Amino acid sequence: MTPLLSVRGLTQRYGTGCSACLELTGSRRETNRCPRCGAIVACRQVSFDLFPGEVLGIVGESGSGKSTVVRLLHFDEEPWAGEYRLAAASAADAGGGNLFALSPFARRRIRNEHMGIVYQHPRLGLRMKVSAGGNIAERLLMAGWRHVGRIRERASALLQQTEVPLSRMDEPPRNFSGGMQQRVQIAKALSTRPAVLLLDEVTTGLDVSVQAKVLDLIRSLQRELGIAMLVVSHDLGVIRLLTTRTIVMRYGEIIEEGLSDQILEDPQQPYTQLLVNSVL
Amino acid sequence: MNPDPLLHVEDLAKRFVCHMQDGKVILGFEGVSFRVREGAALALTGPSGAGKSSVLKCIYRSYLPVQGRIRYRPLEGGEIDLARASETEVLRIRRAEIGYVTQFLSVLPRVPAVDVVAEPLITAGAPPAEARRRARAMLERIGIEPTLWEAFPATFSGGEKQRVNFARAVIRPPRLLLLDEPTASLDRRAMAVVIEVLAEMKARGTTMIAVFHEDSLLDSLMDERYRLPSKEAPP
Amino acid sequence: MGYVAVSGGAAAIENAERFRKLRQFPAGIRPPTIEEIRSVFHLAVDRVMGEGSLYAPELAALALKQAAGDSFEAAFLLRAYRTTLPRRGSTEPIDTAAMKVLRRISAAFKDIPGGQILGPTSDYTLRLLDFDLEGDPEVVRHRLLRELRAAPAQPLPEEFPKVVDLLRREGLLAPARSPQGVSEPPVDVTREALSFPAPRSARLQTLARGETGGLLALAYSNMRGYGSVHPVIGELRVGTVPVRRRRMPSGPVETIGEILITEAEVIARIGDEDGEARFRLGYGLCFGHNETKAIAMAVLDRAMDSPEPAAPSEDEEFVLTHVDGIESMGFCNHYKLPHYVTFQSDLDRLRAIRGGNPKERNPLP
Amino acid sequence: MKALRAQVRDALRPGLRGSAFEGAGARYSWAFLDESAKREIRRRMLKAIAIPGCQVPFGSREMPIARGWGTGGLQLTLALIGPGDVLKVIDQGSDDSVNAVNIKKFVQRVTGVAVTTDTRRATLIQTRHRIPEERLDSGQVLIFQVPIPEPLRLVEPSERETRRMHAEADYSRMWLYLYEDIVRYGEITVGARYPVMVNGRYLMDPSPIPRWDLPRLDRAENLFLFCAGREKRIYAVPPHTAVEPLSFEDFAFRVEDFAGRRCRRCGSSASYLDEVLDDATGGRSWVCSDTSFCEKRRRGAGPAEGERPGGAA
Repeated sequence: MTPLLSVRGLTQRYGTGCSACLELTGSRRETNRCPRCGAIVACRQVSFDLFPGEVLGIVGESGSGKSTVVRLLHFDEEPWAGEYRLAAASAADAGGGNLFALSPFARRRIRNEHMGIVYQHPRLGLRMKVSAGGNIAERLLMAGWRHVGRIRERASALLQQTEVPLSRMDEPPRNFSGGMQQRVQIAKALSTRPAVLLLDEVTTGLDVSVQAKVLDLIRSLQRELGIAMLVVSHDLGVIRLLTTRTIVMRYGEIIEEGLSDQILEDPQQPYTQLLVNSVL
Repeated sequence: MNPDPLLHVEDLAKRFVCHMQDGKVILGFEGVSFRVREGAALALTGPSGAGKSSVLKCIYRSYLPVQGRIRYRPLEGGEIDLARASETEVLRIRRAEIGYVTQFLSVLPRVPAVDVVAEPLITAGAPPAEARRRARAMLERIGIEPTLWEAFPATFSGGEKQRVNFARAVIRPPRLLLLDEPTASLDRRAMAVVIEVLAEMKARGTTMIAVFHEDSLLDSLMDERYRLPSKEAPP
Repeated sequence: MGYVAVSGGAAAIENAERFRKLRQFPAGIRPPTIEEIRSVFHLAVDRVMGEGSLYAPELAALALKQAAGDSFEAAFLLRAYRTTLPRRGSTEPIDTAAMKVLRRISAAFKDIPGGQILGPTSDYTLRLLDFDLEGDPEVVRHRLLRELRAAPAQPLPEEFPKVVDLLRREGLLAPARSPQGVSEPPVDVTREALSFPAPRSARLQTLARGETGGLLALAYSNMRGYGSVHPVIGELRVGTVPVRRRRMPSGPVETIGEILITEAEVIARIGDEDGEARFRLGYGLCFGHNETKAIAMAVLDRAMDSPEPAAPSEDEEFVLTHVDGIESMGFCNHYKLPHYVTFQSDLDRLRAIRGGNPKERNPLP
Repeated sequence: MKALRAQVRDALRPGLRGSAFEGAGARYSWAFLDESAKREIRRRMLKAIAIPGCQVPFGSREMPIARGWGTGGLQLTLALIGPGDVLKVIDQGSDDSVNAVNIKKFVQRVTGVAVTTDTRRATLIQTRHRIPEERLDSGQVLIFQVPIPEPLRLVEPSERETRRMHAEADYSRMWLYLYEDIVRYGEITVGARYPVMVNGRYLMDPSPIPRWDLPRLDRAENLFLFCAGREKRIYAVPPHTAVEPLSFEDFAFRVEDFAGRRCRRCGSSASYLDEVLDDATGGRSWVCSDTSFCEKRRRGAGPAEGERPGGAA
């Protein structure tokens, strides 16, 4: 099977950096800060594939580099090194090449067309002062939609699908509860029928009952749309519920990967065992 | 029929390294070897703690074996070692060919019983209405009260949960079914229904590897038995 | 008199200018000479030189006279003159350690090598109207000189060590965020449009040309709480420095004159973002004697180095695009120009949407 | 040798010979700007013409008129003008507006060129807020004074960010602004300064001209130059370049509606009209914004009717 998304050697470093950064950081050194120059190696040599229709989890504590990986895949920042391919984008835009080598213009188009993202903080993914419908419209407008009526039809359908009352379509999300903001964010992310959905700690910070609803929504959308997802979370409950395969990250490195049930039932690495045994 | 076994387990071993207990090693089992013909039913036996469930989990790859091979012949031909195959391959085989019933309910929260049971059919492409119809029929057959069909299994009794679990695993008969004490908390009547359903599946060609709580069940359903070797004392 | 007569606009403009100018020649009054303005209103002259970004005291005094004392207008006149002057080259960097000090204080240390030199300042006086100024200037002048001579005098040293050098030697000062070698030719913001992040030379130039009140307002907002700089004035000095240049790239350095400047070095702690708490310097330097401007400039320079800009004064683009007095004054006043074509267009839209319930006229799905 | 130098100098200053400038302001260069400034501005203009609609930064000189009063347009005029040019300056369509008069007077003083109010006769037209009603031809250049060159300023204050948006042709936020406008008011409410796409690539601020004038920018015969002095940007629409106002398929771009109105002076019903309030009666009447056009029609010398812009409602 051809992977939908494939990442090789993804490495990100913040700070001046020196030649010893990679040598002196990582899981073995138990740090991501280079002791020589103070640079942070946020992720290092991260490689994985995401297959069509698959839900892949990335688990790790804060500072493990998992959110950096998502930001890099969403082109929110430039990587220090690495290759990134997207099957959906290869024919149309990228000629099968490394997406990181493309112009920001080309990357923006690929992102808009093929990727959706849901951030932990709705304010990162939504314009709080623009109507909920407008938030969805923005992606459609970027994709060249120029018919207000059709844009609103699509936005309504998405809001319905994500269980946001249509009566609130023309209201700005800043008036909404956290859970509803998250649902608008999901609707926005899905608007252009992306091939990949990136979910970055989407339930962190929500009330437990709201968390459950958001997770149920994501699960049912996944089943209906068969969309491939990358789920980043520190919460093993989220991983258990949503994912089939899981990557464990620590100090910027992948330390273990496997089927999600295997990671949860038979973790191999000391850190993963600690993580699994720490679940309340 | 293909003379080769559907599943050939060779010298399989599982050990757990507990890093949180200073690397203490716990033996799951070792030296396990057996074959299962296509369409046959094999019972795993041995004293409690012999590692019967662990063997099933290794075949399903919920556990990573440390040694040995699990040779499986997929429908599409060829052979795959489930002990070493990539996760993606295992997932593909799991989805298409292998079912697994445990005694513990690990299904999704906040999903009505009927949808829990219907899901494998929907995933396989059945229209949702048709899938639910068949799910209700299955729930009825295994004796779940119609009032519970739209309720969440998390609130069910142990026996009810187990039956929902069972229904979900068999609604779309897999090629290979792994059964880990599927009748452990069932009453006589429910147990009889489960056995009946399994017998039907077996008649239609499903291969089974099972761990049963009660020996009496083995004779009626199982073709062969494999007794796990006794463990040596850990070092 | 309307803005637009079908004809006669030209005549109206000319008469308005005559009317304005007439008020500068009031009956029976001898207006002050340029020299008088230059010496008596020397702080105003300094301010105009700074904001006009041309060190030319006579021309600044002339501009002040022409502008009837309006410092915005005077700086504008000086700038419009400056723009026509040829560029003959740039001078060597000025070494303020070699300043002939008129005034020099530090708020960071009580005793500083070389001592605190108060110099001419109104900082410690009561702001009471001084009726001496109505009297005979010669009499007051002699009295002041006599009193000054009675005070015990110490000869001033030629040079004073820089206070911040003491901190630097101790490793307490963080290095500049964007190090720019002195060999790099400085940007000329009057010849090149600003882009962001701005080179340090462009930043300091823009601030040095900034309008004193504008700089002060932004710097004050930061000090008061919309920002996080808690400044300590490491050293403030006012004095004259030699201006030197090379005629040829490899030729000798020649002194071509001397200018009066104010320099402020403000110290403020930065967070532990690099793992180590240190001080970082904010730097201000402007033409003439203008302490408010130099300090405000230094505070803003430091504020703009905030790692995560939150307040307006910490946003480099915000600060540098809004502190220029000539630009902001021009834009503010351009609203006096007629806008009736655009207003008509806006009226058209407003009437269109007020023409009925819009949701009914254009039902949205 | 000395004669040669003078000859070279004269060649660089094409207008110096025989101009009325001599003696008018002897301490300033011909056309006020020094030659290196003119050269630089012309180079930036060429770049702007080569990338239609793209804002090109330049070292905007400080002028003897205030920032915001046309220093951008004036710099382009001064950098382009030669002794053979005929200059027209308008403000709000009027040749006699105080600011237009002031600018015209200054250019005349530093160059001595001929000036005109007749749109057809002018070779260079500097304008604020209008495009003349009469169609311009390939020999004419229209120079706009621009207050805010950045069309995205409406949705994003930071220049750093808007530059990125232009580079990536990321204009969805502008479209979103228009969408929200429709959601809120049932109409796009942008009056003047309506954003346009140039050559299908750059979003451009056409300066605060009414929507009425936008169709004249599209595939015109003449060159349009835009300059913001305070903001230090030059941009251009070369001849025959597509200029399209942003619009939705179901919410079309509309020009100002003067249905049923006529100019009370020349009777035109197809020109941009100013609304005039009458002191005595409190009533209102309408007059042409383009004074030259109106005057010509009244003399019977001009076009019979204005050319109604395309897309008029």
